Amino acid sequence: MSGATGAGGGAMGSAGGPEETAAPLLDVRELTIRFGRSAPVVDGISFEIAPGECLGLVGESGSGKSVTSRALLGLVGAGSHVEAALMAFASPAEPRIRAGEDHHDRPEPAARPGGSASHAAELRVSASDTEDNPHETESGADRGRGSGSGGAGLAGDARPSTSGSAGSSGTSVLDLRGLGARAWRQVRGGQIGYVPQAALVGLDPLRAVGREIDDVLRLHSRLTPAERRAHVRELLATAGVPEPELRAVQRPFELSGGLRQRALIAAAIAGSPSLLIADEPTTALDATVQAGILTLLERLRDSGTAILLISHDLAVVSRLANRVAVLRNGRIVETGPTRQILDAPQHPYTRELVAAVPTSRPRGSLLAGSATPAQSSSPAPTPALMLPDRAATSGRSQPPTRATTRSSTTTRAPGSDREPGSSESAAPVPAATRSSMPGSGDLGGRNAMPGEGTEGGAGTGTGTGTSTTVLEATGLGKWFGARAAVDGVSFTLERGRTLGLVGESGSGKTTVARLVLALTEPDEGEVRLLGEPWSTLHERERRPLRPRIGAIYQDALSSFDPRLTVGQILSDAKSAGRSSRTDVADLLERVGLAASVAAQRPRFLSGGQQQRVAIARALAPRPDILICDEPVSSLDVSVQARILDLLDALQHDLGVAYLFITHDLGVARHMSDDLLVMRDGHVVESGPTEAVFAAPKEEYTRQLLAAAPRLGAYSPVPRSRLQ
Amino acid sequence: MISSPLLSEGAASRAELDRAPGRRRASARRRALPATVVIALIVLAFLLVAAIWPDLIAPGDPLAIHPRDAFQPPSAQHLFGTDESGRDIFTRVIHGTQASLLIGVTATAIGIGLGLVFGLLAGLGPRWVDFGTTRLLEVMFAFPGLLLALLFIVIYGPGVVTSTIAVGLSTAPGYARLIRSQTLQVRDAPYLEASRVLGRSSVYRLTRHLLPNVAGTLFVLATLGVGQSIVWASALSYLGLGAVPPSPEWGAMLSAGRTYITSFWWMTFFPGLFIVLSAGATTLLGRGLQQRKRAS
Amino acid sequence: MTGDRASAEPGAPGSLRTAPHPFTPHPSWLSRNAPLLRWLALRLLGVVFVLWAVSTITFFAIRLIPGDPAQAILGGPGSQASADALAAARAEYGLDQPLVIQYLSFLGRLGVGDLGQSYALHQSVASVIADNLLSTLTLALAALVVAVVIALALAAWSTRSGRAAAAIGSTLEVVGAAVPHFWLAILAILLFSTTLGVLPPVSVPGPVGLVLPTLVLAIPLAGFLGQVMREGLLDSLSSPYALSARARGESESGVFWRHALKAAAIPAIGLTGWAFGSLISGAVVVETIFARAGLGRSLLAAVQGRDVPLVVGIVIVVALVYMIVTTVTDLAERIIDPRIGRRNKASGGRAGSTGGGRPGPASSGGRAGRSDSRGNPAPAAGRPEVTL
Amino acid sequence: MPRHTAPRSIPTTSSSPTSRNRPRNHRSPFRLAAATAATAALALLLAACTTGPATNGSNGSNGSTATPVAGGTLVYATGDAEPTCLDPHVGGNYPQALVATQYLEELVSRDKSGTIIPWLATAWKESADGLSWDFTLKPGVTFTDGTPFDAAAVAANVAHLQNPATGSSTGYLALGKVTGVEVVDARTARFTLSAPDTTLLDSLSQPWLAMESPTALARSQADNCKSPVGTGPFIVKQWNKQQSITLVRNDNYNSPPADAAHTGPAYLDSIEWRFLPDSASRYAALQAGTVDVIDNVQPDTIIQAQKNPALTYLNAPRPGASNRIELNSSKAPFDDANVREAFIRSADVDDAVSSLFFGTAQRSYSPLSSAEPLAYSEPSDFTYDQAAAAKLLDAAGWTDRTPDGYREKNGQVLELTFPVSTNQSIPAEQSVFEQIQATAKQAGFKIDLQPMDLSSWYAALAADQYNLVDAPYTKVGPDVLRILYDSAGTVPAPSGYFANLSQLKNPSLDALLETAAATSDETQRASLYQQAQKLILDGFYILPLYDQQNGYLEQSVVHGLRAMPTVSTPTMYDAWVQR
Repeated sequence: MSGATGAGGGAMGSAGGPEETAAPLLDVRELTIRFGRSAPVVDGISFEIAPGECLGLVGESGSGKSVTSRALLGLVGAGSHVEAALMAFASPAEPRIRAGEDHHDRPEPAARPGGSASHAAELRVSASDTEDNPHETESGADRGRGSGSGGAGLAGDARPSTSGSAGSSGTSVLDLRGLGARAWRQVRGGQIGYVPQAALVGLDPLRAVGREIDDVLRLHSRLTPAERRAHVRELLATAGVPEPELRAVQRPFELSGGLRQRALIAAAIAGSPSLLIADEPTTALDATVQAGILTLLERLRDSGTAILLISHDLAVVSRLANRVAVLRNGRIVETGPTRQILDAPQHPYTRELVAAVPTSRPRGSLLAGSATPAQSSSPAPTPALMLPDRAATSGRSQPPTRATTRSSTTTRAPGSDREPGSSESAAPVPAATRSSMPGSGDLGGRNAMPGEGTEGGAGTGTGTGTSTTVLEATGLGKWFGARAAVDGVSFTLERGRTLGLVGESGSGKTTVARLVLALTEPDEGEVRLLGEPWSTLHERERRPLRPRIGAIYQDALSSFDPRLTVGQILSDAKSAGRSSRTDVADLLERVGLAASVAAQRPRFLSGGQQQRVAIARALAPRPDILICDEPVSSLDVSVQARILDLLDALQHDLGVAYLFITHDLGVARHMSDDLLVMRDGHVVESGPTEAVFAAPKEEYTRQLLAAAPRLGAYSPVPRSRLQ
Repeated sequence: MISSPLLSEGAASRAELDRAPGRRRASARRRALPATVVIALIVLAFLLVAAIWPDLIAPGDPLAIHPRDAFQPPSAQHLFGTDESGRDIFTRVIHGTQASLLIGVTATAIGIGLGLVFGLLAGLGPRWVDFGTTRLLEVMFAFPGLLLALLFIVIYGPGVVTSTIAVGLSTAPGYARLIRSQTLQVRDAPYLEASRVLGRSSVYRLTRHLLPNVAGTLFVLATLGVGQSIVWASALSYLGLGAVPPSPEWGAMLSAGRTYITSFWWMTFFPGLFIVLSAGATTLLGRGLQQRKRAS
Repeated sequence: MTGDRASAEPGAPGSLRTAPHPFTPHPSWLSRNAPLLRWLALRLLGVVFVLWAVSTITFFAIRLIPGDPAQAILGGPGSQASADALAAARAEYGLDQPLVIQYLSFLGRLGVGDLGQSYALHQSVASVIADNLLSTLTLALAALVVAVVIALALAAWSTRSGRAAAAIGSTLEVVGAAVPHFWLAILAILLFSTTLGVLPPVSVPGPVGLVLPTLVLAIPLAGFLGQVMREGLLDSLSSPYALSARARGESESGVFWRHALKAAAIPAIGLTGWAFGSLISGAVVVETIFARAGLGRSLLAAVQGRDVPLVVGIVIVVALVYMIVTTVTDLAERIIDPRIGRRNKASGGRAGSTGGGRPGPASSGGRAGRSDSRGNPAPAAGRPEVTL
Repeated sequence: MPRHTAPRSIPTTSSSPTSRNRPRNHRSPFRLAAATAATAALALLLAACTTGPATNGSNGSNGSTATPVAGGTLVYATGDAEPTCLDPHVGGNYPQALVATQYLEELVSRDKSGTIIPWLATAWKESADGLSWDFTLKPGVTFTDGTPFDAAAVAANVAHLQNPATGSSTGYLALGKVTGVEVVDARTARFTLSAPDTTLLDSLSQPWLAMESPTALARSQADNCKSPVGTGPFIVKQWNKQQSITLVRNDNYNSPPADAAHTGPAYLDSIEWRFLPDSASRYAALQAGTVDVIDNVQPDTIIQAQKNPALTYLNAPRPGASNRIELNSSKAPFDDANVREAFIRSADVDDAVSSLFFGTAQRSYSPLSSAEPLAYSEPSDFTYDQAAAAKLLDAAGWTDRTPDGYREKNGQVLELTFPVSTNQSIPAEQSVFEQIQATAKQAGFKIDLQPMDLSSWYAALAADQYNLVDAPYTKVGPDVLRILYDSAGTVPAPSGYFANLSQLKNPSLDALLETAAATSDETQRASLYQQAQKLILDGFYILPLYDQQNGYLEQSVVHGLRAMPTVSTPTMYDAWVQR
C-alpha cells in the first residue's frame, strides 16, 4: 500500500502545477470554532500540511487541539460554529481503494450561496445533543455527543464544492467547509484518517477488533468480504500487531493498550488516506509502547502519508514532526520547523513549554517559570526574587555538561497561568513556603531543626549528608495467585531524600507502594518505619504511626470524599476534623492555593489544584515520608512542572522523604536522588539516579532509557519545505 | 422482587458524561433544575399537602354518602364526580392520598430497611457473611415480582397492613443487592484508602465516609422506590388483597369504580390518574436526583 | 468506576481477572470459552440450590398459616369436617407424621414433580399448572417482545431527534412505567372494546384475544426498558468509539445499528429477568381482568381461596422458570460482552436482578476517556498491563 | 359468520343483518387492522341498526315467532362463583343450579302461574295420610350414559342426597321429611315421609334434587363432580377450571318439561359456559359480542342495555326468600331486640336501593320473594328513623361513645361483623351494604364489612363469626321459611351449612311453620304463613332489601331463551341463535 500512497503523492505533485513548492495537502486559514455564544475555542488559526509531512500541533488541555482535529473531520459536535477563510483539502479524485458507494460527488458550488463565495462559510451543526452548553475544555469537545449527526446535519443541503472537475486532473481540491453529510463520510476514513485520543476506549468493546477495521474497507472500498478479511489481517500486520488473525477476532479488552492503539491506527490507514490525524496517539501508554507507536507513525509518514500529530507532549512531537505549531488558548503562538522551535523558541509560552519538560533536567533545577502575580488568583508574594537564589544557592553538584541546558531553560519569562479558566496558582511555591508564616514556621520546626532541613535538602545530591533512614524495606514479596507482583524488593529511604521507583505498568510499583503504606500485608520480607517495625504490626498498633507516612496519588480527585469541601478534607486530615480554619489556610498557602479554595469541592478544581490539595492533605499530619504514586502523570506538562517544583521545595523545607513512583523516566530523573528500576516485580537496577542514567548496567534499563521520548530527536524537514 | 430497574446504578457512566466537561458545566447543572424535576416537585408538594392537610384542598368527609346524588359526572361542585354512594370522588381521592402515600412510603421504608441490613452485612461483613447473604438474596430473587407479596398474604391474610409489609418485603432484595454493590464500591474507593493512610480507625471511616456516601444513593433509591410501591400496593388493593372499600385508598376506589366503568368512567379514571401522578412524579424526581448525584 | 479502577490497578488482584495475558497462544474454542462453561456449570448448580431453598422456604412458610391444614384440605364450602374425616385427611396427607418426615416426603414428591392436590379445584396442582403455564408464558413472551420493540423505537427516536424529542421520550417512558396494569387494562377495554369495539374485552382463543393483554402488560415494561436503553444509547452514541467510528466515515445509522444498539441491548437484556418477574405480577392482574386462563389468575384465585398447595406449586414453578430465564439472559450477556464475567463483583449484582446493577459496556468504555475531568485518560484506562 | 368461540362457523348466516350490529369477527386480521380506521363507519352502522328485532324487556325470548335455526354455539357468561362441583346434590348452591339446569332434570317442574307440571314424572299421587307419594315416571328416558331412568334411579338419587358423605345441604334440607323411596315397579317410585309435607312437589322441582344416573353416582365424588350424568338436553363435555364448561347437545333427548316450546333435541350444538366473575368485563364482553348471554347483571348496565337495541333484558327474580340481611340473634349485641330494631331503624335502605338500582329493584318488606304469592309485607317495621334508633340504643344501655362516634357499653364497642360473599352479591349490593354501614354509623353502629370469597364466607358463617349476613336462599314455595327460621335450621346440615342464620329459635314460630307445611287448605295455610312472617318481621330478625335480583342480558341474536319458573335458572333447551 506504500506504493499506492506513492502514486497518490505523485498525483498530488502533478496537481501542484509548475511552481516548485508542492501544493499543500491541507490548507486551513483562520479557522475559528465557537460553541454557542461563548468565546471561540479555536480563534482564527491557520496552518497547512504538505503531502508526506508531519505537522505537530502542541498545546495543553483546553488549547483547542482536539476541536481543531474534529473540525477537519466535520465532527466538532453540537451547537458549534465552525468558520474558516479556507479549509481546502487536496483530495485525490479517485480513492486508492475503489469506493463502495458512488463516490463522485458532482462538483457543484456550495448550495448555500455565501458558502464558498464569502470567505466565512459558517457550518451550523444541528444538535442531536440533549444539551449543547458551551464547553471550552478539550474534554468538553471530546464528548462530541451526537457530533456525528452534527456531521450529518452539516449544512444539510450543501453538496461538496470541489474546484476543478473530478478525474480530469489528478486531484481535486475539496472545500471542507461546504461538505454535505455523504461527502463528509467519503472524506472521513477514506481521505483523512483519524487516530483518536482515547486509545484505550476508541474501539467498540463489544465488537471484534477486525470488524472495526473491516468497517472502513466496507465503507470505502468495493472489496468482497473475503478480500476484506485478508486485507484486515494485512493492515494489522502493517500496524505491527503480532498474530493478526488471532487479534482480528479478539475484542479490545483482550488486547493491551499498545495493541489497541495499533489496531486503531490500522483502522485509520485502512482507507489509505492521504492525511492522518493522530490525536494524542501515545497518551497513557508506557514509554516502550509509546516508542513503538511513534516508530509506526514514523514509518507511515515516511511512506508518504501526511500526519497531523496532536499532543501535549513536546517530546513526542519532537520525535515525529517536521514542523511544530504551538497552540495556546485557541491561538497558534508560534510555528516553525521542529528544530527551530525546540532550540530557539521565540514565544515565551513556547520557551516555557520547552523548559517544563523534565526530561534530562537533573535534580534540583527548576521547571516552571514564574507567573505574573496579576494572573494568579492566589497571593504569590514576590516569587521572582526567591527563585533564582534557590536555584543558584542549592549547592547540588550538577554534571557540567548539563549546565548549559539548565541556564537555557531556567531563563524566566513572563509566563502566565497555563490553565484557562482555572485558578491554578502559578506562584512558585517555594515563595509561599519560604515566607515565614506561623504555619510554615512550626511545620519546619517540628520536623527537624531548620538546619537539618536545609542540610538534608542540600546534601541530597551527594548523599554524603548525615541522614537517618526513615523507611526500610527488606526482601518484600507479594504474590497474587501464582504471579509475583513484587519479589525480593529491598531498599532504604533516608530523611529528606527521594527514592525514584520507575518501571512500566505491571512492574509492581504500585504494589510496592501499597506494601510500604501497609495497605496490603507482604507475603515476604518486612517494612520498617523510622527504624520501628511497621508491616509486622497490627493495624491498631500501626494507627498511631500512620501520620508519619503519607501518600499522594495519580488521580487526586478520586482520593477525596466527594461529599467534602477542600476545607473539610484538610481539617479532617490534620486532626480528624477538629482543626481550625487557620490551619487549613496555612496548609493551602503552603501548597500555593488561595484560602478561598477551602470552600470549594475538589471536583470543581483543576487537576493541578486537585493535586495540590492532595499534597496539602498528605502534609497535614506532618509526615516524614510521602509516597508519591504517579502524582503528575495525568497533568499537563506545565502544571506537572509546577507540581514537581512544589514537591521539590516542600522537601527542601520540611525534609520530607519521598518514595517517588513514576513511569516517566524524565520525571524520575528530575525528582529522585536514587533510582530503583522495577520489572515484573523485581528490582532490575538501582543506584544514584545520575549514575543509572549515565551508565545503565542492565539491558532493560537501557531499553527504557532508549524508549523514553526526549526533546531533540528531531525529524528532518522534507525538501519541499526547506526553501 | 418488584423494585424498579431504575433503582440500579445502571449506566453509571452518565456520571462521567456529566462530569466530563469539568467544573463549569457541573456548576451550571447545580444551579438549574430540569423542568421535569420542577414539575415533579410541584406535584409532590401538592400530594404532600393533600396527605397532611387534606381538608385544605377538599373539606368534607370522604365517607359521607349522599345516595340521592350518586353517579354525578364531573361538574363544578363535584370536580371528579361522585361514586355509587354519592360520595365526592375528589374529596375521596384527596383524602385517599394519605393512605396511598403512607402505604407507598412505609413499604419502601420496610424494603430499604431490610435492604440496608442485608446490604451492609454483605458489603462490610467478612467473606462468608457476604457469601451467605448473597445466596439468600439469590433465593429471594427467585420469587419474582408480586410472588413474595402474594405468598406473604396467603400466610397472614389480606389487609392493608399485610399488603404494605408484603410489598416492602418483595422490594427488599432489590435494595439489598444495590446497597451491597454500593457499599462494595465505596469501600474500595480510593478516598477510604486515603483516610486509612491518614490513620483513621475503621469505625471513623465507616461513619464519616462510607455510610454518608452510601446514604446518598439510598435517598435516590427511596424516591424511585416509593412510586413503584404505590403502584404495587394499589394493585394489591385492586385485587382485593389490600385496603377494602369504602376506605378511600386509590386502589380500592379503583376496584370499586371498576364495576361501573362502562357507565361512569370517572369513578375509575381519577383514582388511577392520581396513582400515575404520584408514581410518575416520584420517579421523575428520583431520576433528577440520580442525574444530579452523577453530575457531582 | 472504582471497581474498574481497582481492577485496572496493576497490583490489585482484580487485574488478574480483568486482563488476560495477551500472549495466549491460539486457543481452541473450548479453552477460549472455558470460563464461560465453568460459569454455566456453577450457575446450573446454583439453580438447583435456589430451587431447593425456595421450596423449603415455602414449605415451612405455609406451616405458619394459622389453623389446621387438614381443616383447610376439607375446607370445601364451610366444611365442618368430622374428627375422623380430619384424621383421615391428616393420614392421607401425612400430616400426622413429624415435620421432618413431612418435609422429606414433600421434597421427594417434588422430585417426581408431584406438587400435591389443590384444595379448591379438587385437581392435582401439577395438572392445574400444566393447563395454565403455557398461556401465561405466551402472554409474557409476547409482552416482552412488544415492550422491547416499543422501548427501542422510542429510545432510538428520542435519542436522535433533538432535545424536545429526548424530553418527550423520557417523560413518556416515566409515565408509562408509572401506569398501573389494572388501570391501563380498564382504559384499554373502554377504548378498544366498548368505544371502538375492535378488540374483545375478554380473552378469546386465537391471537386476537392476546392483543389487549399483551399491550397492557407491555406498556409499563416498555417504560422501564426505554429508560434503561436510553442510557445505554446515549452513552454509546457519545462514546469515543462512536466518534472513531464516525471518523471512519460511518454514517449515523451505521453508528446506531453497529455500535449503539448492542451497547443498549446489554442493560436491557440484564433487565429481562426482572421484566419476567414484573410480567408475572402483571399477569396476575391482567389475566384476571381479561378473564384469561393462566398462572397469574390461578395464583390469585389460590391466594384468595387460601389454596395453599396451589400457591406453593405455582410459586415453585414460577421460581424455576424465572431462574431459567435469568440464566439464559446472563449467558446471552456474557456472550455479547465477555468482560462481564471478569469484571469486579463490586460493580454489579447478577443481571436481571435490579436491572444492570453493573454498568453497561458503553459506560465502562465511555468512562475511561472521561473520568478525568480534564480530558486526560483516566488512570484506570491509562495504565493497563502493557506487554509489547 | 365465523365466531371465535364456535367450534365451526355457519357460513350461510354470515350475511344476516344482525351480524352487523356489532363487529364480532375477531379472527380476521384485516378486521383488526382496519378497525380503528373504520370506527366512524361502524358508528354509522350501529346507528343504522336501530331497526333490530323488536325487544320486549320483561319475559325475554325475543322473536319467538321466528322459525328456530338449529346449530351454533351459545356463549353464556356467568358472574356467579364457579362451582367446586357440578353435581348440585353436593352442597347445593345457585351457581350449581344455574349450570345443572342444562344437563339435569327434575321429577316435576312449575309453570309461570306456579302450578306444578310434569317433567320426568308424568303423574303423582299423595296418599290419604300424606305420608307417601307415588310418582309415575316418564317412559323411555335414559341418562346420557345409557343407564335407563327408572324408579331405582330415583331411589338412588334420594339416597345419594340423604347420604351425609355426599355433603348435600339444600337438597338434604328439602328432603327433611322423606324417609326413603320404595321401588314399586320400574316406572313407579314411592316416597315415604315421616310427616305430611305439602311442599314436597315444590322441593322436587328444584335443580338441587335433580335426577342423576345411578351408575354415575356410583363413581367417586371427584369424578361425579367433574361430569355428572343426567337426562338433560345437554351433556357436560369438558370443564376447564376457572375458564369454562363446554356442554354439547344430547342428540337423543326426549324428556322436555311440559311447558317447553318444542320437543326433541335442543337446537344448539353446544353451549360454552364461561366464568367471568368481573361484572364490567362481562358486560363489555356482551357488548363486544364475545358472549351471547350474561347473568348477574349490574343495574346500571341494565339501564344502558335498554338503550341498546342489540341487547335484551330478561328479568327473572328468584323465588323463595327475599334478599335480606339476617341479624344474628344468638349473640350480643343482637340478642337484644332493641338493638336489632335500632339497627334496622338506622339503616336507610330506600335511598340506597333507589340510587344504586335505578329502579330495577323494588324495596321489599317481606321475608319472601314477591314471586311468592304468600309473601307478606310489613313496611311500618322498616321506616328509617335515626331518632328512634338512638332512643332504642340508649334504652339498651349503649350510651357511651367512642371518640369517632361509635356507641359503647361498659367498654364494649357496638361493633357488628358483616362478612360479605363477593361471589354471591353484585357490587351494587355491596354498595348498599356500605351505605347501610354509613347510615348505621350515625346511630353509633360500627359495621365491619368483610368482603371474602365464597368458601371463606361459608367458613365464617359456620364458625358463627358474624352479626350481620346477607345470604340469598332460593327455594320454591313459602316453605323456605321453615328452612330459614325453624329452630332446626340452626343445626348444620352435613355440608356444615345451617340455613337459619338469624338463629331464630322460637317454638311458636316452629309450630306455625310446622302446621303450615302440613296444611293443605290454601286459605288456612296462607294465614299461617302470614302469621309466621309477621312474627319474623316484628321480631326484627331480618332487614329485607329487595327480591333476589336475577336477570339475563342476551344478544338479540339469541332466541327462545327462558328462565325456569322454578328457581329462575336459564334453560337453553328452546334457545337458538340466528347469525
